[in-house]
Amino acid sequence: MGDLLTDAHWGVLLILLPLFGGLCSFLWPSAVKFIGLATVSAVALSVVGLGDQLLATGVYHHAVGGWGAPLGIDLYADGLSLFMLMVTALVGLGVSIYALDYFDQDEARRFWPLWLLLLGGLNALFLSADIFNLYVTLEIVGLAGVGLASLSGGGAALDGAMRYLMATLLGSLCYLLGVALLYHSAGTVDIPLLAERLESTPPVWAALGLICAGLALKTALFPLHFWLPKAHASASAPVSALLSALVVKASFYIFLRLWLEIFSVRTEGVDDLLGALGMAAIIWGSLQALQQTRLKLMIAYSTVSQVGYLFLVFPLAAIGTFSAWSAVAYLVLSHALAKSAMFLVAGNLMHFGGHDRIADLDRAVQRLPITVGAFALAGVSIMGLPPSGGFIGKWLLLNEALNQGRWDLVFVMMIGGVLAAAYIFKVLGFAFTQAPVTHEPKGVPAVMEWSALLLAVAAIVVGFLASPLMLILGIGETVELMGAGQ
Amino acid sequence: MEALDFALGLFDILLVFLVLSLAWLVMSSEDLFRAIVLFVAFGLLMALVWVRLEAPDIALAEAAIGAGLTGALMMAALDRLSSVKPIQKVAASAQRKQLSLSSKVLPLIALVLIVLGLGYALLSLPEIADGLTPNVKENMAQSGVKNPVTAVLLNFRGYDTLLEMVVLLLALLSVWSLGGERKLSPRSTNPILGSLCRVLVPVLILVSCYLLWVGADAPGGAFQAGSVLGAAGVLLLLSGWHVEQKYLLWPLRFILILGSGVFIIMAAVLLLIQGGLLTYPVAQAGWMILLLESAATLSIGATLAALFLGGVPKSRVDQ
Amino acid sequence: MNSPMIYALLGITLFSVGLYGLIVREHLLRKILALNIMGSGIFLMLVALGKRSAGELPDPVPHAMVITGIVVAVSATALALTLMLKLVEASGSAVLHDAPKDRS
Amino acid sequence: MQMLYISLALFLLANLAVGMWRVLRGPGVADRMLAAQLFGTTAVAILLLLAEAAKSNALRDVALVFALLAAVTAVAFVKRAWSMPEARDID
Repeated sequence: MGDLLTDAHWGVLLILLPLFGGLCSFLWPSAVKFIGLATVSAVALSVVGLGDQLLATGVYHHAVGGWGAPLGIDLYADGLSLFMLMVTALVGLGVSIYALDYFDQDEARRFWPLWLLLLGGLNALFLSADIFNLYVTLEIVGLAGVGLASLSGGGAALDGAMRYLMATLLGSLCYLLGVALLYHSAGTVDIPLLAERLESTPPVWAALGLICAGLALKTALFPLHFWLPKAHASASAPVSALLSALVVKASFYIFLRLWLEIFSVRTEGVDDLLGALGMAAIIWGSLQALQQTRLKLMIAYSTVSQVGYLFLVFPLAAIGTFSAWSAVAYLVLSHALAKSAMFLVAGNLMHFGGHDRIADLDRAVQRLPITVGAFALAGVSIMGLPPSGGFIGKWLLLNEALNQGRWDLVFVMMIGGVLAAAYIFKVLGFAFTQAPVTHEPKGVPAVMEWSALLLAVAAIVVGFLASPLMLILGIGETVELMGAGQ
Repeated sequence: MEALDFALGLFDILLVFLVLSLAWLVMSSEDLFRAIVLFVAFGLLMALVWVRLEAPDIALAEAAIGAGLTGALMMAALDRLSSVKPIQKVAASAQRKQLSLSSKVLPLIALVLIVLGLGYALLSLPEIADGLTPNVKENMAQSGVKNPVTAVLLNFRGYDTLLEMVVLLLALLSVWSLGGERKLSPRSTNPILGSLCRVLVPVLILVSCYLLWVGADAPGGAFQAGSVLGAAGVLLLLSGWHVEQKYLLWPLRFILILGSGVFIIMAAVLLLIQGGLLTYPVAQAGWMILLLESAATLSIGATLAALFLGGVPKSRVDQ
Repeated sequence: MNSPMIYALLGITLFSVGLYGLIVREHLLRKILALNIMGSGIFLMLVALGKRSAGELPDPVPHAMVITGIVVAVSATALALTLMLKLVEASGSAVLHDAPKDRS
Repeated sequence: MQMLYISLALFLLANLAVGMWRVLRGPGVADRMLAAQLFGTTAVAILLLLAEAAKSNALRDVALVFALLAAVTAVAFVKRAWSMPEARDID
C-alpha cells in the first residue's frame, strides 16, 4: 500500500482530475455542487500525495507520451511547484466551500465548470517544464478567468472582464513571441534544456524582454496594473478571491521559474528595474487603496501593492540567497490566503448590507463578528504584523535588504506597512461605528462566514509553520539554483 | 532556373507588400465594415503565405478559420452591434478629436523601434538551424501516422492538444456564462440560400471527413476537419436551421465535451496500462489517434458553430 | 536575405502594426482585429524561421504549434466579440472609457 | 512549364492589388463585397497554379477548402448587406 501511494502518478492526477470534473459538471448541471466539491477535495488529497512522494524521492519527473524532451513535453515538480500547488489547493478548498452557499443554482451551474477547468489549468501550469505548454496553460487560466470575472453580469463586471481579456490576450501574445524567439535560438522549448543551451544573444534578449513584459502585464506589475482593480473589484466575491489569490500568482510563478532557471544570461539593470517597479507599485497601490470608498476596490488596489513586494526579490536575489527566494514564496502563500479571505469578507458584507461602501459598514462588527474578525486577521497578515505569514515573508525580505544595505527597499517596505495599516484600520474603524443611514441587513449563511475565517486563520497559522514550509520549498534542484549565486 | 527563382522572388515580395498594406489598412480604415472585408482578404493572403512557406497544414487551417470563420464571426458581431445601438457614433467621434498628435506619433515611433529591435534580433539568429526536425524524423516510425505535423499534434506533443481542446471548450463556457439565450433564426424563405445550403453543407461535411482521414498521411487532420465542419454549422445557422429543443440540451453538451473527454479518458487509460500520460503502444497508436481525432473533429465543429451563435441556443418551437 | 527571412520580418512587422492598432484605436472590434493581426504575425515568424533547416522539409513542430495557436485565436476572438456585444448592451458603448470616478 | 504557372500566379497576384483598391474605394457595400469575392476566386486560382507548379495534391485540397469557405463568407456578407444596406460604423 505504501508503495502504491508513493508510486502513484499524483502529478498527472492533479491535472486530469479537475479537467474531468469540469467536463462532468458541465454535463450534469444538477449535480455541480457535489461534483465540484468532490473534485476539489480529491485534488487537495492528491497534493498531499504528491508532497509525500516528493519528500521521499526528491523531484517528480514525467515524460508525457514517453518521448521526453526536447521532442515531447515533460512534467516536473520540485519544492516550488509543490508549494504553489499547495497554495492553490488550500485557497481553492476555502473558496469552494464558500461558493456552495454564495451562488444560487443558476450561477452555480456557470461557476463550477469554469472554476474546475481553471483549477486544472493552474495545476498544469505549476507542473509544466515546457514553455510552449506553459503558453497553453496560460490561455486556459486567462480564458477561464475572463469567464469567471464576467459571471455576475452587469455593466461593471463586463467592463472589468473586457479589460482583463484584452490585457491577458496581449500578455499571452508577448509571451508567445518570446517563446518563438527562444525556440528558434535553442531548438527546444524544454526549460532545463533551454537553460543549458541559451547564450547571451540579441534574440534571447528580445525574448527575455517580451516574456517579462507579457508576464508583468498578467501579474499586474505597476504600471501595467491598469486592468486589475476594475476586473477584480467588479467580479463576484469568490471569483475575486480566486483571481487575486491564484490567477495573478500563476503568471508570477512562471516569471520566477524562468528567472531562476533560464534567465541566468541576464545582465545587471533588469533586476533593478523590476525592483524599482515593485517599489512604485507598493507606494502607488497603497495610496490608491487608502483613497477608495468601496471595500472591493480597496482590496483590489491592495493586491497591486502586495504584488509590488513580490518583485522586490529580484534586486535582492541578484546576489542570490535562499532566504530571499523563500521570502517571496512565503509572501505568495500568505497573500493568497489573506487576500482570498478579504474578498470573501467583502462578499459577506455585500450580502449583509447590499453594498460595499466602507463608510456605511454600520457596526458590522456586532452583527457579523466572525466576518469582521476574519477581516482583522487577514489584515494582520497583509500589514505584516507578527505572528502572521505575511510577517515572516516581509521580515525575511527586510532582513535581506538590511544585510545588503539596500536602504531604499527597507524604507519603501516600512512605508508600505504603515499605509497598509492605515487602509485596514480605516475599514475596521467604520465597522465599529454606526452609519448615518441604517438599513435592514440580510443574514449571512454560516458557511460563508466560517470559510472566510478559516482562510484568514490559515494566513496567521502559516506564520508558525516556517520550518516545515522551508523544508518543502527546499525539495529538488531549485535549492541549488536559488543558492547558486552565493 | 534563375528566371524561376526571380519570378518566385517577385511573387514573395508582392505578397509581402500586399499582406502588410492590408494589415495597415485594417487598422487605419475608418469604416468598420471595410476593415472586416479587408481582414478577410488578409486571411486569404495569409493562406497563400503559408503555402509559400511549405506549410499546407496551416494553409488549410487558415483557409477554414482565418479567411472563413473569423470573418463570418466578425461580420455577425458587426451586424448585431449596429442593431443594438446606433447612438454610439457621436460620442466616439467626439472622443476621437481629443486624440492629439503626440498620442498617435509616440506609438508610431515605438512601433518603428520595436520593428527595428526585433528585426535586428531575427537577423542575428544563426542562418541554419534544424530545430526539432531530426528528432521528429527519427521517431516518425513509432508515431502511428505518416504526416509529421499530425504526429507532433497528436502524439509527440499530444498533451498540448489535450489542453488546447480545453481552451476551446472554455471559450464556449465563458460565452454561455455571459448569459442570454440565442434563438435560432427562423427558417430562411430565401430560395437561393436554401438550395445553396442543400448543396454546400453535404459537400462541406464530406470534405471534413476527407481531411480527417487524409490527415494521418498528408496535410489535414482534426483541426482542419473540425473547422470545415464548423463552417458547415455556420452555414446551417445562417440559413435558419431548425433543431428541436430536446437535442439542444444533453446531446449538444455531449458532443461539445466529446473531444476533451475522450482525450482525458484515453490519457487516464494509457496512464494505467502504459504507465505514462498519452503513451500509446506503438502498434495501436494509429487507430487511437484516429479515434481521438474523430472525437476532436466533432467537438471542434460543434464548438465553432456554437461560438458563432454566441449564446445558449434555444429552439423557436418553445416560443 | 532569403525568402523565409523576409516572411519572418513581415511577421514581426505585423505584430508591431497590430500592437500599434491595439493601443491607438479605441473601438473594441478594432482592438480584436488588432489582436488577431498580432497573432498572425507571431505565427508567421514561428513558421518562417522553421524553414532554416538544412534538410528539405521545414520543421514540423512550429507548424503544429501554429495550428493549435490558430484555434486558440479563433476561440478567444469569439469570446471577445460576445463580451463586446454584451458590454454594448449594458453600457451603450463599444469603447472602454476611463470613468472619472466610481460613484459611491 | 513551371515558369508559365509561376508567371500566371504572379500576374493574378498583381490583379489582387487592383482588387484591393476596389475594396478601399467602394463606393457601395456591394462593390466591396464583390471585390472580396474576387479576392477569394483569384486566391483559389493562384493556389491551383502553385499546386500544378509544385505537383502537390495538398495544395489542391487547400484550394478546395478556400473555394468552399469563400461561399460561407459570402453568405455571411450577403446576410449583413441585406439587413443593413448603408451601414457606416465609424469608430
